[in-house]
Amino acid sequence: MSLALLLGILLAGGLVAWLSERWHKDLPRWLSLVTIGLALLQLVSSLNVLAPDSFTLVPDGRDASSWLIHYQLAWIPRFGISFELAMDGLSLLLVLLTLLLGLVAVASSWTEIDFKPGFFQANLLWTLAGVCGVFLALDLLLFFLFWEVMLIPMYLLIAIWGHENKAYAAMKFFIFTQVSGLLMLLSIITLAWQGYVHNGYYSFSYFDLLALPLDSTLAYCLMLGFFIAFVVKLPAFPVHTWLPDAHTQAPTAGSVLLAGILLKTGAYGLMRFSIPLFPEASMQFAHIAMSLGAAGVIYGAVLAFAQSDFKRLVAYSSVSHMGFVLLGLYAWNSLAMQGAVMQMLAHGVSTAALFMMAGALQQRLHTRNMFKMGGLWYYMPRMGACALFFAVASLGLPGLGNFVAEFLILVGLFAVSPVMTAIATLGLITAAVYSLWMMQQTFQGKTQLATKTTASLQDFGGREMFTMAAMMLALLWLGLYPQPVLDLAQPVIDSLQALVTISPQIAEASL
Amino acid sequence: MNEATPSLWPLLVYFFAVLLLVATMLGLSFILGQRRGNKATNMPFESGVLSVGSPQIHMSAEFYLIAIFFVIFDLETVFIFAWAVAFFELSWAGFIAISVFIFVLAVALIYELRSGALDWGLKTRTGLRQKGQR
Amino acid sequence: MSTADLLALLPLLVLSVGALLLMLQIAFIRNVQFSSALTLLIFALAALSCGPATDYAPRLVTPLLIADKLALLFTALFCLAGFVTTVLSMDYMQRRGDQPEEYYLLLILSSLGACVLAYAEHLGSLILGMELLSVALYALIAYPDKSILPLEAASKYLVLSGAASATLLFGFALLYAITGSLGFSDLGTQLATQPSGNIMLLVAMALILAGLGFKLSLVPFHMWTPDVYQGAPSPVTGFLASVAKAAIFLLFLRLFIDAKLYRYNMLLNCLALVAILSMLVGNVLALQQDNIKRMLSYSSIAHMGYLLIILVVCGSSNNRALAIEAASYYLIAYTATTLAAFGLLSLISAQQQQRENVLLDDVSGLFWQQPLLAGLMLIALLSLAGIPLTAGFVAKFYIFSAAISGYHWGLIAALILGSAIGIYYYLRVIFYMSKRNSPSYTLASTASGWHISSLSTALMIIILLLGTAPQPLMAYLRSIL
Amino acid sequence: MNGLQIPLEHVLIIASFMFSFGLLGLMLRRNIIFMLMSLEVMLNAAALAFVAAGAKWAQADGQIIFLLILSVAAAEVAVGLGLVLQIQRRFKTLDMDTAKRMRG
Amino acid sequence: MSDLNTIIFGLVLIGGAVGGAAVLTWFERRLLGIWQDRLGPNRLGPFGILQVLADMLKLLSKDDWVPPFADKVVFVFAPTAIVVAMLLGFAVVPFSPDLMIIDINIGLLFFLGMTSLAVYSVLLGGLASNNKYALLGGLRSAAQMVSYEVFMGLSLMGVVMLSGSFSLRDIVEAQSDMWFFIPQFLGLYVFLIAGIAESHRLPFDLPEAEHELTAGFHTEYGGMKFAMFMLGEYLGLMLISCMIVTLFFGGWLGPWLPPVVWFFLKVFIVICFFILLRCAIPRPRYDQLMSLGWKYMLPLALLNLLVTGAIALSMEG
Repeated sequence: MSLALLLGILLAGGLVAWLSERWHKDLPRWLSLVTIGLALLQLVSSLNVLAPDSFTLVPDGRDASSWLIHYQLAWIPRFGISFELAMDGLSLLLVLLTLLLGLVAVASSWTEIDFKPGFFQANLLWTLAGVCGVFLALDLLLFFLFWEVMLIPMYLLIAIWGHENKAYAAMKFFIFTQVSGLLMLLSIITLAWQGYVHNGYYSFSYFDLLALPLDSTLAYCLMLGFFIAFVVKLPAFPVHTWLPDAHTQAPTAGSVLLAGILLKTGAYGLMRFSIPLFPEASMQFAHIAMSLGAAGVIYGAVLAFAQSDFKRLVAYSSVSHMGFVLLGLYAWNSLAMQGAVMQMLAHGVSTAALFMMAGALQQRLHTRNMFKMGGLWYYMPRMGACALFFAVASLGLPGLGNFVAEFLILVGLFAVSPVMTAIATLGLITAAVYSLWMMQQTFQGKTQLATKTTASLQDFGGREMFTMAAMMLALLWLGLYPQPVLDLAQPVIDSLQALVTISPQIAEASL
Repeated sequence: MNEATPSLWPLLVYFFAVLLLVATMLGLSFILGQRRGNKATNMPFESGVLSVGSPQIHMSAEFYLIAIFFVIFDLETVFIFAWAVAFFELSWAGFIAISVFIFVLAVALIYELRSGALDWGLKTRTGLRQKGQR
Repeated sequence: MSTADLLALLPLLVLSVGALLLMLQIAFIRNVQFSSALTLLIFALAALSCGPATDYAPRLVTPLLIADKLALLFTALFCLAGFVTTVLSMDYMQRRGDQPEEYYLLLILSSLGACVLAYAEHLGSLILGMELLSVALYALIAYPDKSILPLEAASKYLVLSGAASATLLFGFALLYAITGSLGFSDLGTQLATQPSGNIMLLVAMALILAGLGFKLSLVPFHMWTPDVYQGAPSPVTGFLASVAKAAIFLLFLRLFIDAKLYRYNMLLNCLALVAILSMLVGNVLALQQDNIKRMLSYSSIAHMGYLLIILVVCGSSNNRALAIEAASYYLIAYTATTLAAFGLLSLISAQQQQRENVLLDDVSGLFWQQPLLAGLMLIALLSLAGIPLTAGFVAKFYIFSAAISGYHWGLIAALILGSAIGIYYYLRVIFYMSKRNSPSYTLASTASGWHISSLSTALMIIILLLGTAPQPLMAYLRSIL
Repeated sequence: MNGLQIPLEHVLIIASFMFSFGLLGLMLRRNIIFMLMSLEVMLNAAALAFVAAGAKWAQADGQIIFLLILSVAAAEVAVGLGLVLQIQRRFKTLDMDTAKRMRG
Repeated sequence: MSDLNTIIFGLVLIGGAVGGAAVLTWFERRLLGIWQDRLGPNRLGPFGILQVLADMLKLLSKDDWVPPFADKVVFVFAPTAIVVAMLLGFAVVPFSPDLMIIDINIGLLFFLGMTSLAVYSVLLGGLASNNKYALLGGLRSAAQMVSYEVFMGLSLMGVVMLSGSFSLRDIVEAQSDMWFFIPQFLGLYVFLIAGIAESHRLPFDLPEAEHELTAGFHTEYGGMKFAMFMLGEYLGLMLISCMIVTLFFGGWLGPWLPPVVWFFLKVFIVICFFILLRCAIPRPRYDQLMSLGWKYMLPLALLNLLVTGAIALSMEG
């Protein structure tokens, strides 16, 4: 119930924010903050009642009662579809990330949005609600529902408040995810039909479908359906093309949400559904998935280096970083998976910060072209310092969250495939190149800007510094004391590994 | 239909005899008729006035209306024919059914009456509002 | 005819008597407000009367009509659709300065035709229903006599729909010659004794398929659809696209099931082919349209293609129940959605005297000027695209389930491809609606009024309810099938 | 009238010819009146086939359907004639090729 | 009756009908003359009866002219159609229990069909002439005939209901108790008016409309083709009279005298009635004529059906 309340707060908050626009232009963003705060409060209070040790217990994946919170309400009994929400450590981490980045997004859009601020905040909150729903839903159809529904407010965010090429970007984003979503729907229904054939009753519940005996070819196809949907969202190498456009054209808050949390839904999906539902098929597929991940790492990094657009650069760096997640997940050992989880969190924070930076630059300079910047440190030292911090975070400086994540992934991966590890490490090096190059172009060197512009430049104000500081703290915490996070994710990973009997080495050895 | 279906031969012969008669009449007049042609013979007759314009004049819309009404009402009568011939077999049930049918027909007729569709040539239609030159 | 028989036919009787009453009213008191109010009342009564009639269902009333719960459900649906169309038309016609009392009469008659089709169990009722529906529609389409497009549309529809009827009838004549029966289920039993390779039978089926294909605007026979949809006044287009299509599809379904046409593999293959073609061609052609009405018309072709999948699924007996359930749900969802979509168009195009067209530019910025209407349009379009939380999604879910249960992967592939293309053009409209225009730009439409707002809200709620709480309807459908 | 009993097949063949001619006419003629006439021919072909089939099975159903088809045809023609009048008035021609304002 | 006898009777019937029509022209003129207190044709032969022959010779010797601006085939075909249709109509008339060319079970429908064919003659004649008067006249008469045809059929349905058959012989036999003009006086009234209008006799000869459209649809006709239109009209008059007798006045039924005599006697009286009607009633305006049909006759015919049905069923019990 508490989880449903969480979603309810976000949805209702969106509606209220929309309506409040009539009274005052500034009201929506305050309401938006209050809503997210309330949601956080609700989350914390619902966790408070749990016994402390339940966070570290290894839950039995097939037993609903062993999850932290589980809530189920019959919705469409005709097809055994229920309103089933549940939370374990993984979901908890990601929901927390979502809500925190939601706060960041609101902060980043504080002065940017003039046109219909109420509706903007409403869409933002609804996106958050959709994403939280994705992280919490355990009924496959409900999951799909949230998966699709979160796209609509996101689409509107890009289509209405986006930049010059918004129509194309919004459309591309929507169609990519939607079409892959249809494949997933097909897989879900087929899976449920198999369940019906096998059990004699319809059910879309995760627990009912988890241990379904499937024909191996069918399982492989179904797995692909899920995999494609998730990998498009992730995004992995061949299907990433929507991402640079969408990220670039979205308003700042939209980019923050997209990069910070929407991408994580793909990784979460792989981890929660694609692999556990079809373990054998996934393991057969692992080497392909890992190759895709490695390709993404390199490809994203190389393309990031070739960009002149600040946001595009960050966007391609996301492709590169999410490649690590794919590698970590399919390496399928405890270390690599921990790394993947860490990467999801750390990348969420660091990229969100970078996009916020990009938004701030765009707002001040009305351009995102890095060749037209340069020497900004002199005019905006605080901003420059922040930029530097997040740039080095993104290239994986030890002591920050990204380093921990990438290190764990590489270590885990090495046990499985040294070649992949080598390739991925190359990605780390290129990351350093483009991050520093970015710093160089924007903040160092000689400015390309007209004096009229530079004269009116404003450095980060209190609100922006506060947000940045919070994110820096988060990254530092993740980098210096990751243990609580690892502890929270560990039981989930253990339980997942218990589901899988074959390890990818065998699969790769059979190549 | 089973009892003594009548022979069709007399009808056929009769038909051809009729055709023959008509042909004879036309033929005789063709042979016997005088041939005379003067200047005005081959002009359309318009009471002595020279014909102006094409004879393909616009017909007034009433003719179309009549044509449509005929087609529709004549078909309605076909249904009544079918009932009438089996009148006693169908008894009251048939009577009620045909009453409903005729009632519907009557409503349509009343509607036509009131909307002025049956008023020939007069433009004082109670129903249709004046819509230009209709 | 016993009392129970009459009660089972109550909705049809209400509509018929209503049509007569309305006719008398027009004859004696010409008043358009009164006529429209009476029409609304008749539709409401007819829809309500489906309730008591269900107590007597299922019941074969004469060999012609079968009053089962499915028929009654759809009768109620058609009456409600008629109600909605009436409300939309009131506004539409008023803006054009027409005083269309007879328009409402025709509307009732064509709804009656649709309801008869829902009841039809025999060729006789098929002819009656189909022609009542179409003939009234010809006149409805041509009704706005001040402009040219409706006239063109009506003449085109008249000729092609007439040809379709003739084709269908000829096919039935051949079937009758083969079997000697006209009732659908009777036909089924008689056909069972026939060798399936009979040439005459094949010709008959081809003709019937072609005729129904025309009426449903399936792909090789779809040419008329965009022109007619575009030229017709928007409320009528909505009615045509929703009620007329649903009624004919329902009939097709009944024929297909009762006459056991699913036994013929060749027919199933043909249907599958037609379905795939409709899905792809409809969606691809819709992509190229700037005129929203034409776009929606092509999309309706595609939707009919989706529906045809169900008939193919009916081929195997295990999944037939699911398939029929799916078809019913889809038809209901589709009717509500289409009405909503065209409803909005009618409100937009109402302002422009001579134009039945609504171009993408006409809805530009609608979101900011008419949030309610735009919201309705948004939901309708999302529903057509099959996005979750709308009726369209549950409908598509049903089709997916049905298709998967029969393992028709080819059809599913086409369905996915079609939906994918569909998303693009639906979204394009949404994008235009959310455009920010310069302040000097004013929108064509200012249609408003409490009846429009409440109707839009009601439609919105219905579509969302069908999408979020489909269980009651699903359960009802299950219980009656 | 036993002497004049005509085999079903012959009637059906005639009906098919009528139907085909109607269809051809519908497709080839551009004059709306002739299109309507072709339509009537098609409908009548179907009606004829029904009568013939009814005779084969010695049922009255075929003839009843015939009546229904006649009514249908009448109704279509009634509306059709109304349209023709309007078309004549607006386009000053009955050629349907001129009535093509919709494209795409 | 054997086929051969029937055929011979048919040939006699044709001669008789055509001859009768010819004599009728003379008879009508004489009777009208007497009625209007003048003599009528009385020079040729006894009572001027040879006038018929003279007219015939005159018509035969007239120019067989086909207008060059006319649609020639249709122009020639039009007058023949009415003669053929009307003569065929006689095929089902039961002159006596045995004396008829064919006794089909749909005799009445056959009769209705044949009379409605006459409309082609008028319409085609008008259209083919390519003359404005002819066109207008043709259209008018077509509209008139077509309108009256609707309830001509309807008015007879009362008779069909009571006798339960379309066969004319059955209908006559059903009248052995009571002639139908008593229960069906409404039907008779409507049928009478419709019959006059169908054969466009005075007072309903609006199509010919000599006062406004010269001669209506046969403006351009002359000679034998004109005569055939006239012949058709008189044949129509006779046919309608025969039908009135058959349907409402018991056909051949009657005491003492042979059936055929009864039949012709009755027909003679009806024809006299028609002729006398001509000089008794003024001609209405065209719009009045159409109104009369649609607004009064059609409802009356429908009412007749309902009343007949109700009464007949309640008497049946």
